[in-house]
Amino acid sequence: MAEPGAFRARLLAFAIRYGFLLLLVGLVLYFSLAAPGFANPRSAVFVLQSVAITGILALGVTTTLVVGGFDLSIGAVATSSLMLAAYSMVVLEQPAYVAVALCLLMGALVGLINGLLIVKCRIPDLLATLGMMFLLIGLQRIPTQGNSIATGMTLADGETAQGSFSAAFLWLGRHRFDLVIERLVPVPVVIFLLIALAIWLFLGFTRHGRLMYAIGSNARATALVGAPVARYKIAAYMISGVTAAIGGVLLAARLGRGDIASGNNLLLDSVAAALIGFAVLGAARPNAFGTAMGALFVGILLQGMTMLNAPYYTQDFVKGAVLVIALMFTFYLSSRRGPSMRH
Amino acid sequence: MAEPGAFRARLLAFAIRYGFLLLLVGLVLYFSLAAPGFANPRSAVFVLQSVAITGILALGVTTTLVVGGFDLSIGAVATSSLMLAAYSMVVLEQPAYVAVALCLLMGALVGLINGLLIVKCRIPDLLATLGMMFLLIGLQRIPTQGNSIATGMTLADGETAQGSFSAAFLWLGRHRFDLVIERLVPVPVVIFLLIALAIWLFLGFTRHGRLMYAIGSNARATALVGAPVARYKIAAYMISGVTAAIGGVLLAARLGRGDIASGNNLLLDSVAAALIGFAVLGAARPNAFGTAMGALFVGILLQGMTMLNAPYYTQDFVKGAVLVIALMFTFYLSSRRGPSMRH
Amino acid sequence: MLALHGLYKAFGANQVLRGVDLTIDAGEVVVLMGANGAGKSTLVKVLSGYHVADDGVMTLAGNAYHPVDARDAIRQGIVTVHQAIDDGVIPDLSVADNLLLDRFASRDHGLWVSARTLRREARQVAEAMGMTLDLDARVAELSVADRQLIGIARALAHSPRLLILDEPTSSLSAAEAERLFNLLDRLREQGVAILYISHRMTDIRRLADRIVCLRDGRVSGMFDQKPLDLPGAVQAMLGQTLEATAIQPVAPGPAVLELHDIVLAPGSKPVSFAVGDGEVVALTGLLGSGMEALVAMLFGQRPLSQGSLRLDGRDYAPNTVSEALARGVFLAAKDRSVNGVVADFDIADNMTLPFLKAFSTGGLLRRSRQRQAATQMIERLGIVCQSPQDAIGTLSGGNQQKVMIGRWLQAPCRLLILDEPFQGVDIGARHDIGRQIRATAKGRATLVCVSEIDEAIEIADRIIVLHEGCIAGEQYNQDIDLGVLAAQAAGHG
Amino acid sequence: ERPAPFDAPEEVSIAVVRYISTGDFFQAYLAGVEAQAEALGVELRVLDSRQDAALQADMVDQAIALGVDGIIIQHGLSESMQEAAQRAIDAGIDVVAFDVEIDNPAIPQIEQSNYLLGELALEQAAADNGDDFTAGYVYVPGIAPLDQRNAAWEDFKAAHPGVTEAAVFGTLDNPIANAVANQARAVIQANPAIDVFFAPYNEFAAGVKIAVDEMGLGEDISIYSADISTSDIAAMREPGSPWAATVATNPTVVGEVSVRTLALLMAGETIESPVIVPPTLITQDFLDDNAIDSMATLSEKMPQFAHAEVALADWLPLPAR
Ligand SMILES: Nc1ncnc2c1ncn2[C@@H]1O[C@H](COP(=O)(O)OP(=O)(O)OP(=O)(O)O)[C@@H](O)[C@H]1O
Ligand SMILES: Nc1ncnc2c1ncn2[C@@H]1O[C@H](COP(=O)(O)OP(=O)(O)OP(=O)(O)O)[C@@H](O)[C@H]1O
Ligand SMILES: [Mg+2]
Ligand SMILES: [Mg+2]
Repeated sequence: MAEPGAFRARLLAFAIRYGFLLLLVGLVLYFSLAAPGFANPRSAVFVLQSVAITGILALGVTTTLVVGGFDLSIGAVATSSLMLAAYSMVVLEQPAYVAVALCLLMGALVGLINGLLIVKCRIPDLLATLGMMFLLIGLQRIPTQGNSIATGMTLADGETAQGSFSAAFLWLGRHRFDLVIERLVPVPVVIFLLIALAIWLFLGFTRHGRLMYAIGSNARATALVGAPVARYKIAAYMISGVTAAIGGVLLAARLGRGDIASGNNLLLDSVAAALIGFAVLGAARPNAFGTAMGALFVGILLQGMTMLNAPYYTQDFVKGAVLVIALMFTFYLSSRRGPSMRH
Repeated sequence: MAEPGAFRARLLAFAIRYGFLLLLVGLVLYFSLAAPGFANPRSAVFVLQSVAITGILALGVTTTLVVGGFDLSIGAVATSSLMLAAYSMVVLEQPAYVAVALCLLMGALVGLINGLLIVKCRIPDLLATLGMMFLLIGLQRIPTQGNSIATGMTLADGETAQGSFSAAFLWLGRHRFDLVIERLVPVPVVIFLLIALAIWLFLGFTRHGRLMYAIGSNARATALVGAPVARYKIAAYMISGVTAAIGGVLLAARLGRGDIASGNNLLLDSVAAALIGFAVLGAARPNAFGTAMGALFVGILLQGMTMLNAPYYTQDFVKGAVLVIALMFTFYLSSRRGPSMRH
Repeated sequence: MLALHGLYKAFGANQVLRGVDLTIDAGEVVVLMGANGAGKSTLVKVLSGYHVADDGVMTLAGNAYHPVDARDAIRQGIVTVHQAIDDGVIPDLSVADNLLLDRFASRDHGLWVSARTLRREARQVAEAMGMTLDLDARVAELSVADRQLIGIARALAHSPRLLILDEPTSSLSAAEAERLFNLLDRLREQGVAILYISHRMTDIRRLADRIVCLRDGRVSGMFDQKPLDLPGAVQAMLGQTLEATAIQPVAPGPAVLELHDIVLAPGSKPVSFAVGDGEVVALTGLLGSGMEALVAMLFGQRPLSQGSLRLDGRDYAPNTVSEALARGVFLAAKDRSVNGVVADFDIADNMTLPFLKAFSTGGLLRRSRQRQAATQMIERLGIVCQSPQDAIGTLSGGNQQKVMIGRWLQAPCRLLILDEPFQGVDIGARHDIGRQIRATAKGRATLVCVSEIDEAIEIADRIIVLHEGCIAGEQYNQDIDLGVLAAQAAGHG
Repeated sequence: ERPAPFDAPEEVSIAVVRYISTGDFFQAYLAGVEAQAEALGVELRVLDSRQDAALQADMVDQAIALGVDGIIIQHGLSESMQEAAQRAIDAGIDVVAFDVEIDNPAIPQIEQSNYLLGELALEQAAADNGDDFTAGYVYVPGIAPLDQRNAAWEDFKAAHPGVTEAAVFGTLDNPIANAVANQARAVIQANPAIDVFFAPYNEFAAGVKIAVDEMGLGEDISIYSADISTSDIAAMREPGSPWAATVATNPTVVGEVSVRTLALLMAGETIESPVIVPPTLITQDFLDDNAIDSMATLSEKMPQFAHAEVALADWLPLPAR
């Protein structure tokens, strides 16, 4: 009687491991058939482009999830970085590299403060980063009294801003590299893929990454083998801050304007991507590959539905439904595999 | 040498216990002096009224935090309830009590599904409720194709909606009870206080509440003393769903219209209130009294700042800053008191 | 190697270490004995850099030693296996990762983790300890014993100057413990200094070169004359002599629990026995003996595969924990930190958790009655604490264990199952608990699962030895031959 | 006979690339676009970027890739849209833009003139309350239409020195009406002198109205706003409602005009940019006098609201009404 049992167990293991990826493939096939124009390289790049910024933020959140934390401030860091980039070029009339450097610095600083609040002051992660979120949402609007930043805007002292988004900066958001087809792959996509690769390698294949996972699972035990737990936690928040700042820079470069209303959905969408990542390859824990797949999944879904002319609210609904069903599937199955998967 | 040490320990204990409440009192005193019109009974009632709905939602989140969970769907449940109430009165032409009953039922059902997803399918809380959030945001817009609901609106079949918000329903949002001053205390405030009282008693003083805290701390151990852990968890999500639905009903009754809204800010504000509650009386864990105080705190802050004509973005900033500082204070101090306080 | 002088440590008003003087030489095993709450683990945590001493001098090989954190201590060659098993393992990582965790934390390790080297090195570490685990398994899936072994194996692989082991055998079987002892022998020969903490006399007899007794935060005795004076050491650590109370087996009343043809392990012979009213039966056996399965069946956590159970003459087939409780079957589970302790609660809430209904009127809990009941139980079991409102996390391990036992002694029951009730309990407290269990045994059947035969003899009227799901021996607790029992447990009966 | 390409309309496809879609205005706009497209018999694709301006620019590229013949850009940021729009022009696609400045001579702008919207409402406020009043102003900077309406307010203040601005407040926290109601109440409490609110966005006005009602000051305070929806009509007509007037263009009409402008452009006609859809003043009295209770009856009773005499041609069929 062992045969069918073993077969079922193998089937189950297969479903847990590849279920989500199969769903993704199925989705792509379905849209390719149902939505004319879906299946072509431009469309694929388009999907990547549409998830690049969310994906970058999601990779940062993943890092904080790995050490058992959570970063609610990423959306606000990204929009702050967007405003800071615009402010430093348009109002302060700085060149592109200064603007980018300032943004990265700001992201690192916010991450450092988040980390210190959590590690030194022992404020629970959700709380510290929620506070930081409100703080940044307010802060980023103070220099311009809540106005968007664009060349020619009137400043508080009555002057008009003379600076502008430099071409080098806009290149970051708008240039496309040739790949087979001319002008195919936009810079943000390349940056997204590079960051995904870096974080995937870092978390999965270096001793630091392994220790970060250990901290997320049992911080005390990790401290007792001599790992600098506090420093790793702070590092995770700094990574998250910097990636969010990169996301903000790319957003600024794509928009060409310091728009205060942009970036509202970044937090929720990137959290969704990171959490969907749990279901990929049956990991049941935060992981960079899963996060990238999660971001891609949401991108493909929205793209496909847009091409099928589905109204915006059905997209939310389907996004939620597919998310719940995919995860039900993975987590339910892996809980059946044995007591190993804990929630 | 024991004397000064003991004194400092007592001072520390006092600061942890009453620091936040002192801050609250200080805030009230400051605004009373700085903002004309702040210190009078009507103003106090206004503050209560403005936090009633967020407060009710926050009390629901608190319940899920107690069992070690988290409910991201409350904002969406509240707006769904808002739309459902409007739909059932305006389109389906049902009386007020049917509308309210439908909303409560919907809230309970969503809570049940959340609970089942978490308990039976083992989906992590954040994930399950995030999925539910997207799902509801989409779902609530499908019946009216994304339109707000109002008497006289044109329906999909070309007819006009004839129903309207009944007076009894509007009473829920608009009636004021006499208390010393005539027409002073609005119904939502009374409902908020009643729910706060009920949840405070339930969590703090009944065996069910105690078991819920036990589940949040060690679910396995609690299961081994015979407590129906799954049922309590589901109950927590159902309480959260129902309170969010009540919040939505009160919102509908206040607005008198079925407006499209995402409820994201409701979510964030009520999460903030529940998390600030950790700092109240040095509890360092979710608790209903703290949540109510947290909601009040945010309400007083916003009311006072608005009266001082502070622009909206400084309000976000100050909200974040005060939140971070208050919590730094509490958590830092309680971590110094000894390892007994865990985060 | 290591010398301590005048070490002080207090937690708030609780002065735990009050001037500890201690030296440990290279190539020596010093056993530290002390009652629960004497301060042993606190001393260990000071040595390993987890706590900072309030006062005192420490020198390591002649140099001042003041570790700032665990990392610093490890770098200076002091490696510790902590008492709490969960402080030694990462549940969500694989066995291999866990075995090499400290190497990841060292700067000497290269940046990259290669799956192949990881596996090879982990296998070496595991084999040194004689472990045959699947290296890819997640540690969360392993038994407590395996988890404890992993923590130990990792520490031993470290070639430390001073190795500290805080109750390393609390969850190990005799065979596993023996493997550990052999390894310690080898390290001792290599000149490693070893500080060993245990409540188990077998361990102490087997390992100790010197015994140091700790009482109320001070060294209360030191024994280095061979043969070591164990009774003297016990007296020094408890401050009183411990009269060996020989058990007088009571005649069992009518059968309360009956097992009929229960299969404990797949393919093994069915088991039948009965436990009578007032009787205390100890079950003992090695890993895989089926004890765990039996407990799970009795407490409604695992369906009966075959056969039947009867309780008070009526059929008994619980499907859930609450069904078991409703029939008056109580279980004090083993592995208290996972299965028992509610860390956020105080003693009173922990103690009364199963009976909250009895402590409430009209739906509301009566705190005063909870406290009253807890205070009584604290007195009955001699739990060392300041008040029933102490957070449970501030108690020493042994005292937490007493709270867990006390939890189930508060209400009368038909069948009381105690699974490893003496885990981490000092010898004096063991007597206290044993006495309490025997004193209250009338009116119920009591089943005690212990892996130490010594412990079985201290408490039971009758001892049943299990081996691979079968009864390998059964004996009344009178004139027992320990050797025979041990042989039966090992399957050579 | 229709000009090419509308002689074979079933082979024509157009796309509307939206920046924002949540809310009645945008929903009604889309309804207008759909109705006019159907009347023309062309295929319509809706690309919705959910307030992601960068995505909106990509969606223009996507529309190009899909081979549509015309594109309507609905809202968005000029900076992010300029290049994408130029790419569409380069691909030989006709483009029109609604309420977003693209700064491209090839792209006709369709506007609902937010400045005019604000100006008309303020003129009514001055007509009702004289040149001396104390105002509360609801404004969130950084949102293009609100910024343009703000310009009207700044000019109005300069022209009416007797008008005091006692407080500026506002928020876009969701649900907006609820959050604004909380703020407005604090503002009234702190500034009892306020007798006029300028709330140039219907969600703001709804919030202020709730606050005024809750404080029982419906007789003492008047609200002037912009935009309108069915539920706003009900709110304005409540007995004792402080909501005195609003100025609005009919979003459905704007949607129709957008498609018609695009069609004219595709048919090769020259378009005078900007194409302005004139706003209409709607007072409480007018609603009461004509017993108007919905957008539908408002359209019946106010022909200039139901239909705009812009972007017309003989061959261009209008949607059935
Ligand atoms: N983190 C802490 N905070 C407060 N009190 C503590 C803490 N850790 C230990 N204690 C107290 O210090 C005393 C000594 O505890 P310790 O754990 O050192 O005992 P032990 O000798 O190891 O006992 P056991 O044999 O039970 O493990 C106990 O009274 C305990 O309650
Ligand atoms: N959940 C399970 N599913 C299948 N087989 C099991 C399960 N649990 C235990 N077994 C098998 O039952 C037998 C008895 O295992 P059990 O864990 O009960 O031993 P034990 O006596 O409790 O050991 P220990 O000394 O570690 O307490 C073993 O052969 C084991 O493989
Ligand atoms: Mg100890
Ligand atoms: Mg076992």
